[in-house]
Amino acid sequence: MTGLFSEVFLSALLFGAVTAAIPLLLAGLGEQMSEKAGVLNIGIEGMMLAGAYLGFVGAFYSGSLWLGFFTGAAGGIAVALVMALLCVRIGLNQIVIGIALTLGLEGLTALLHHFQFSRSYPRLPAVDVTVIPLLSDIPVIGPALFRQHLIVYLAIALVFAMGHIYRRTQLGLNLQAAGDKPAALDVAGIDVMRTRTIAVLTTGALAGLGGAFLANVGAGLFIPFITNGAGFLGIVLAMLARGRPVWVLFGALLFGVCLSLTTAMQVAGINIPTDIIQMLPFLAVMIMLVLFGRRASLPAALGIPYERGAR
Amino acid sequence: MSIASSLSVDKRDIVALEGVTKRFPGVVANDGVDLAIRPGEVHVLLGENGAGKSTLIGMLSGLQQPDEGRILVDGEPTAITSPRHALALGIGTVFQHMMLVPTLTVAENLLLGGPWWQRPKTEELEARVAEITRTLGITVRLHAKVSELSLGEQQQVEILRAMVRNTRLLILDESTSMLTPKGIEELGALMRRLVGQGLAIVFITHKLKEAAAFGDRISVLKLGRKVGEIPPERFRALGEQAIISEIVELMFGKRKDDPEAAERPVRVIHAEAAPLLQVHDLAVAPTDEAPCLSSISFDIRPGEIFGIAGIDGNGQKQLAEALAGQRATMGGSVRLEGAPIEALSVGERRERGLRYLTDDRLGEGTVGTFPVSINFFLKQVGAAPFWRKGVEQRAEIDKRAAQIVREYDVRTPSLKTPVARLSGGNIQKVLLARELAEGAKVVIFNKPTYGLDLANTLASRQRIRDTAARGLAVLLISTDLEELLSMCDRIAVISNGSLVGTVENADDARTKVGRLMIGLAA
Amino acid sequence: MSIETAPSAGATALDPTAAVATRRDIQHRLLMTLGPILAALIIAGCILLAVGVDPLAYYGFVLEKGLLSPLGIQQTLTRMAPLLFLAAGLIVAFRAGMWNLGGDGQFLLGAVTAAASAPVFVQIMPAWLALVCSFLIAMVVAMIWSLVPALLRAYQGVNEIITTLMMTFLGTSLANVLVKLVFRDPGTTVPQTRTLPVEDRLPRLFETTITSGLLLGLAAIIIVHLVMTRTAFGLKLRIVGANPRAAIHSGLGVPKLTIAVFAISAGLAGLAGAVDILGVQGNVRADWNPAYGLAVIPVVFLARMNGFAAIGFVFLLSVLSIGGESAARRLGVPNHFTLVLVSIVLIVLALAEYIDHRYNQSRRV
Amino acid sequence: KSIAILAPEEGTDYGWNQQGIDAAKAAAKAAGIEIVVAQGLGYGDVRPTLRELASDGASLLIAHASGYNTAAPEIAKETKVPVAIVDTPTGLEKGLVADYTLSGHEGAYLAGRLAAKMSRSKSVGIVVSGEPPSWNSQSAAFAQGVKAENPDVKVTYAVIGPAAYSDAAGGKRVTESVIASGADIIFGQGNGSSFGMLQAVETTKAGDGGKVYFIDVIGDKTPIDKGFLLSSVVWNIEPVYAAMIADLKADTFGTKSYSIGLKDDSVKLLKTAAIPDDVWAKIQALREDVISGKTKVEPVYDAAAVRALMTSVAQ
Ligand SMILES: Nc1ncnc2c1ncn2[C@@H]1O[C@H](COP(=O)(O)OP(=O)(O)OP(=O)(O)O)[C@@H](O)[C@H]1O
Ligand SMILES: Nc1ncnc2c1ncn2[C@@H]1O[C@H](COP(=O)(O)OP(=O)(O)OP(=O)(O)O)[C@@H](O)[C@H]1O
Ligand SMILES: [Mg+2]
Ligand SMILES: [Mg+2]
Repeated sequence: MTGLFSEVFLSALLFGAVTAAIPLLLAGLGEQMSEKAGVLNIGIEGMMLAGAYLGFVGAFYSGSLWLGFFTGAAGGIAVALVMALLCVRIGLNQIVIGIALTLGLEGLTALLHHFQFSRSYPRLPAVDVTVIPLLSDIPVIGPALFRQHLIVYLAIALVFAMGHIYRRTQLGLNLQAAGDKPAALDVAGIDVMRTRTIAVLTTGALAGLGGAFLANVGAGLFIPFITNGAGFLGIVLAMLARGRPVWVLFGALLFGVCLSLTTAMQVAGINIPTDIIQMLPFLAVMIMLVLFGRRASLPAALGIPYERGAR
Repeated sequence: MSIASSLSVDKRDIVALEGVTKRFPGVVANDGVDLAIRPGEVHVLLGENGAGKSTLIGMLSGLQQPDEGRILVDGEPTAITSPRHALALGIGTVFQHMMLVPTLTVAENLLLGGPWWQRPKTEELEARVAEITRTLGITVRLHAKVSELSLGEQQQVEILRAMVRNTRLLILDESTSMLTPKGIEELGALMRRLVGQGLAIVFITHKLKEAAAFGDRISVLKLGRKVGEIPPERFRALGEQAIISEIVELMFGKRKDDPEAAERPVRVIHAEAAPLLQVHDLAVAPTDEAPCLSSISFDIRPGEIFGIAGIDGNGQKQLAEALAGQRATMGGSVRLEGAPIEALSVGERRERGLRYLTDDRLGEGTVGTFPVSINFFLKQVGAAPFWRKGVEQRAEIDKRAAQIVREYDVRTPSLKTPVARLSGGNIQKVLLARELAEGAKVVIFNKPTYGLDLANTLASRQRIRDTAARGLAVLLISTDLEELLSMCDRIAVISNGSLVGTVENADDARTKVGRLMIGLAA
Repeated sequence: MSIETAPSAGATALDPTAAVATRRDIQHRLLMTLGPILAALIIAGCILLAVGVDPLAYYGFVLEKGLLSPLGIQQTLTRMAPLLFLAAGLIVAFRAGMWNLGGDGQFLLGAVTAAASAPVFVQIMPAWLALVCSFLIAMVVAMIWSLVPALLRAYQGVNEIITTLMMTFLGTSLANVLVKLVFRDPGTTVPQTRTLPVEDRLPRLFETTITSGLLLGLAAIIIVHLVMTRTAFGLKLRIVGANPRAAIHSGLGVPKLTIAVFAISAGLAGLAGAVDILGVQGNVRADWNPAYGLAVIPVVFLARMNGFAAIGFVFLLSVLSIGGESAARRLGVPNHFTLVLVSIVLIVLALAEYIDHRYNQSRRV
Repeated sequence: KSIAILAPEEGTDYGWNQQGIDAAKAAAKAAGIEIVVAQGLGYGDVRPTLRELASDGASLLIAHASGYNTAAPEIAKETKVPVAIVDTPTGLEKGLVADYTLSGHEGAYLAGRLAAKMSRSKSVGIVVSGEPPSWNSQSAAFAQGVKAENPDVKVTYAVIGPAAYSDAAGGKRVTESVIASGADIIFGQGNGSSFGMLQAVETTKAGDGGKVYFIDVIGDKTPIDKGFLLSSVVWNIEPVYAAMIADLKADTFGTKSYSIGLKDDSVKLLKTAAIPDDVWAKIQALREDVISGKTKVEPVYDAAAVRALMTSVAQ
């Protein structure tokens, strides 16, 4: 079995890990933004599905992946708009609306798929990659990491952009205040509703983009329920990351690598039930929580709608 | 008549209220209030708890809109629609409840509100803060997390925030309640300097002496209505005592001399009586927001009131929590009636008769969304006769609650009202009633009268004295030296987590405590 | 997650107007529930029209097949049993401020252990005792499964949303592993547990196909409601939920209460799994996961964690899922439409509750 | 009268559900009776639907999913309406319960022979989205076919994940990895996720830069093929249903298990343009051997056994 682990295969595994990680990363980054601003966004799975569906529709009919990413993000924003309206503006329960949106979009996208694609199952052509000179020549790692679609690099750049926003801009301060003590932000003259709305819409854009990536790059097609719980994983990642975008990246990669590990073990002919291998990433995270379970540092006002002057 | 004169729009008014009315479920918080606020004046707003003072300034700072009446800014009728609008109009407010983000630094809190796309302009802020603090004579630690600051420091940050924003009208809602006498004096001097620079100030307090000392004009609210005003001309013509008695008459309708200077009744404490509470060498580890406590030792005998003085944030809260069992200790012993209790839980200590009245009413003292009635029994859940075999006896609870409400004069629309909807002072009464309930032997009071109006302050102090007179041991933690001097038998001073000295409350106690507080030997 | 006191609650029992007030209150609540449902149906109807289906026919079938026909109502009532247990478990957790989102994992493990034990027990003891023992095992296993999140939350302050979600992913996989590798019925090629014979399952009610699990579920949720609203224990949990610092200050043993909450909540979820298996399914197949937990969460919130209201909403959910499937088949709409319908109903109900709340507040001035 | 078929997903998947529903329709049409299709029912509790269909007067309920084989016989006893279930040969009951255990393992064996003949890299892959018995038997038979044709051809086996039926992205990712490990023919089984496998095959080049081919199961994806479909192990369930209807009429329902196989072409290998005629001819010859019993293909249903087999052939 030694011969199995050729360079090509190893880099394909790594490539697969990255491809699987990107939607989780985008969802996690999005969720993190909402949570920072005090909105527990359980509807992220629905936003991803909207992004996946519209992203695919956009890419398929226009033939342009970029347009697909754009329509996907727009789809996520559209769902986020409903969430922002209901949960931020008028303060409905975030969990009820989040779950309702997820259920609704599961149904709606499946319905649309049924009428539109269930006879033809259209698929997109191969994705063009942006090759980064020199780096892409490194054995194994090079082809896996530096021959990706441009959007992958952008997603990773986004991690650092988010870090910058949170630590170095007024917006970062506003977001944190909106999550920790919205009343203080309000009396400082910043509209809490607007801040939270911006956060939720950004979440929608990122989740939609993640969904579009999943459909267009990850799968190359759309089928019902394609996200398969990726949104909920995004919520877990965001909470584990405690407000740090880099940790979302690490977490997403951990899940991606575990998925590839499953494949690697099977291809190597190691006979372990897949159910057990599938438990690995969750087990790893649980063990980390048991060993290093520090005090949770979630925003104080997470999940609580803000109403000015209420007491 | 002064009220009539303020009705006509005066060009000198920065802000004027005309017939402003605000209703909440079950109460009319403000009822046709007229008010004129002028530059160069400290306008003191007085009134009992729940009179509607905070509601009034809530409307000035854009948190709430009046149901009736109008607000004029610079003579123009203006609807102040949001805090942002209020800030733009030059109205800066320091609220009764802390309005800083605890997880951000002081500098970041001050920067909050800038254009969202910008980098926070820290250098600019530092320069501006340096300039302001120089003229105001205060110091702030710009790069400390707000959660690490004492309440007093936080209040200074809030005042500073108002100043950084070029405020024309500064509103201070009970800003002195957390300050030491020296801090209050400094704040007074600061206000004088500010009005000297042409600012207008609205100053809310329950302490009549402060009103008399720092004010130029006084308005008194009662049950949401404005019941009187002392204009500057009259104010200057009267002496302190005269002003105070006039205020008292406006507020309570009867003449009385300075009510705060009540005589300390001479109590006889049997020196040989065994101490009820003995604390020996108590130590508590430091945390992010508090210093460590080390070798704290004192005894309190039955009937004695033992005071702890000190600037806020020197370990008072940690001491109280360690005694109540809410905070882990690192060593030392605590004995109640001679029996060690340091290993007992909060509930067990309470059962033995140790009571703790917290200073954090909304944070831990009450469950804000629960009805007033239930909050009376928060520490007795499951106890007869309010619960029988674990089942709630609603009639029993309501009966007793109604009784307490009457006895302690809690102003609440109903027993079912969520306790957080009450005014600050009335929440405090709920706590007092709860801790003084039957079975108490040792009671720890942490700032028991903070935020209470005059009548309630006096009533509460009397209750504490009565408590001691019944033979209970009382530990009274306060930042208000007057209060300690008027109540205690002995006063210890806490500084940086240890007791730096204890003095008998005799004639020279004020100077001795004062010396201890600024780090000199008594 | 605040506990709202009802506006009419001011009237005491002695007050002669109280009865009138409650009747009007009930009328009002009915109106505020049926009105929004009607609105939701209209919105969903527009979607149906858009895909060329007659909404009236669709709703006709939903009503007939989910509610009005004898067969339909029996199916609906049977479907409610596990949902009621789950709702009861969530009420405990949510009132105590713990976000137990791990219901599905606890449900499945309860189901698997009940399915594994019952067929063995019936061979060695009377059927009723076998059922009782299986219920107990399911409950205990689910409780143990909740121990990790409970301990982490109680003593380490680790947020339970993360841990329960993780445990639910793990529990789903573990349930599969158990079915495939440990409890597998050797008699079938399909990986599933041994089947509990129909006659050994929970008895059916009267001459119908309704499982007596329904009664157990109703009992569970009513008991939970009464405990949470009328007893000292319930109040303690609500204090922990509404203000944990106040709970510490009041001398409540917060860590122990936290563990108790998780145990009760998970235990009820485990019972939900058991009642579904022992009452209806008879066995557990590999990869079976009805994901009831997710659907029940919004229901519990809409009911404001009130047990009686939750019963009503669970009933509604069951009618929609039973009737919706039938209507979709008859009219050629994909079954996925039921999801859309449920989603719209949830959102409109939430909106209506908000409007009602607003209205009440302005009226109370 | 009428018959009803219950399927877990929509009958538009070019696979299990579509083959079942289309076959039931055809059989009903041939017998001149009405057909009711209940599709997209999921894998949860189907008792309500079974009861309702029974009460609506169906005279046969076809429970077309292995997940329904506990519920359907129970409802049959309760309502006295005959049911047909899958994967339960021991569950027969006269007049009430019939079983049709479908396995395309004979066809999959031929597919394995075909793949081994056609593979340029001497390496083929099996990708599945889950491990239900009917897929297991085909995976195993495929691997046996490959080894029988040429023991030097490497077989790689990968499961996307438990219950990853709709994980199209996972299907694509795993397939790409398997291709990277050297395979140039993929034998794929999986509902929604099989479209992801197909996409991977279409967009990934084999190690030698040439095309990777896909061998499908159960359904016929020719209508949506872009030139990468090598073959498919197509199941034709219509004869089974027709036989059931006949048995029902003859009152012999529930006395035998129905199955499919190469013999009557109810299992057959799909001929596409990608298969050279000489290869096809050899495969046809092999088909005769299987039918005549000269070549024995034993089904392996158990997931652990399949994995053990794969480990042994991987060496
Ligand atoms: N948001 C609100 N909702 C309901 N009632 C309110 C609200 N705000 C204030 N009230 C009520 O309005 C009345 C006036 O309260 P306010 O806080 O203005 O009093 P205050 O004069 O500031 O008292 P204190 O000296 O105790 O702070 C009180 O009865 C209070 O319960
Ligand atoms: N007058 C009161 N005295 C004591 N406790 C009260 C009172 N009113 C409300 N409570 C507390 O608030 C909780 C909620 O009260 P409420 O009557 O609204 O219950 P509920 O959940 O609506 O129950 P139900 O539906 O059975 O009436 C009670 O359980 C009780 O703990
Ligand atoms: Mg106030
Ligand atoms: Mg006050």
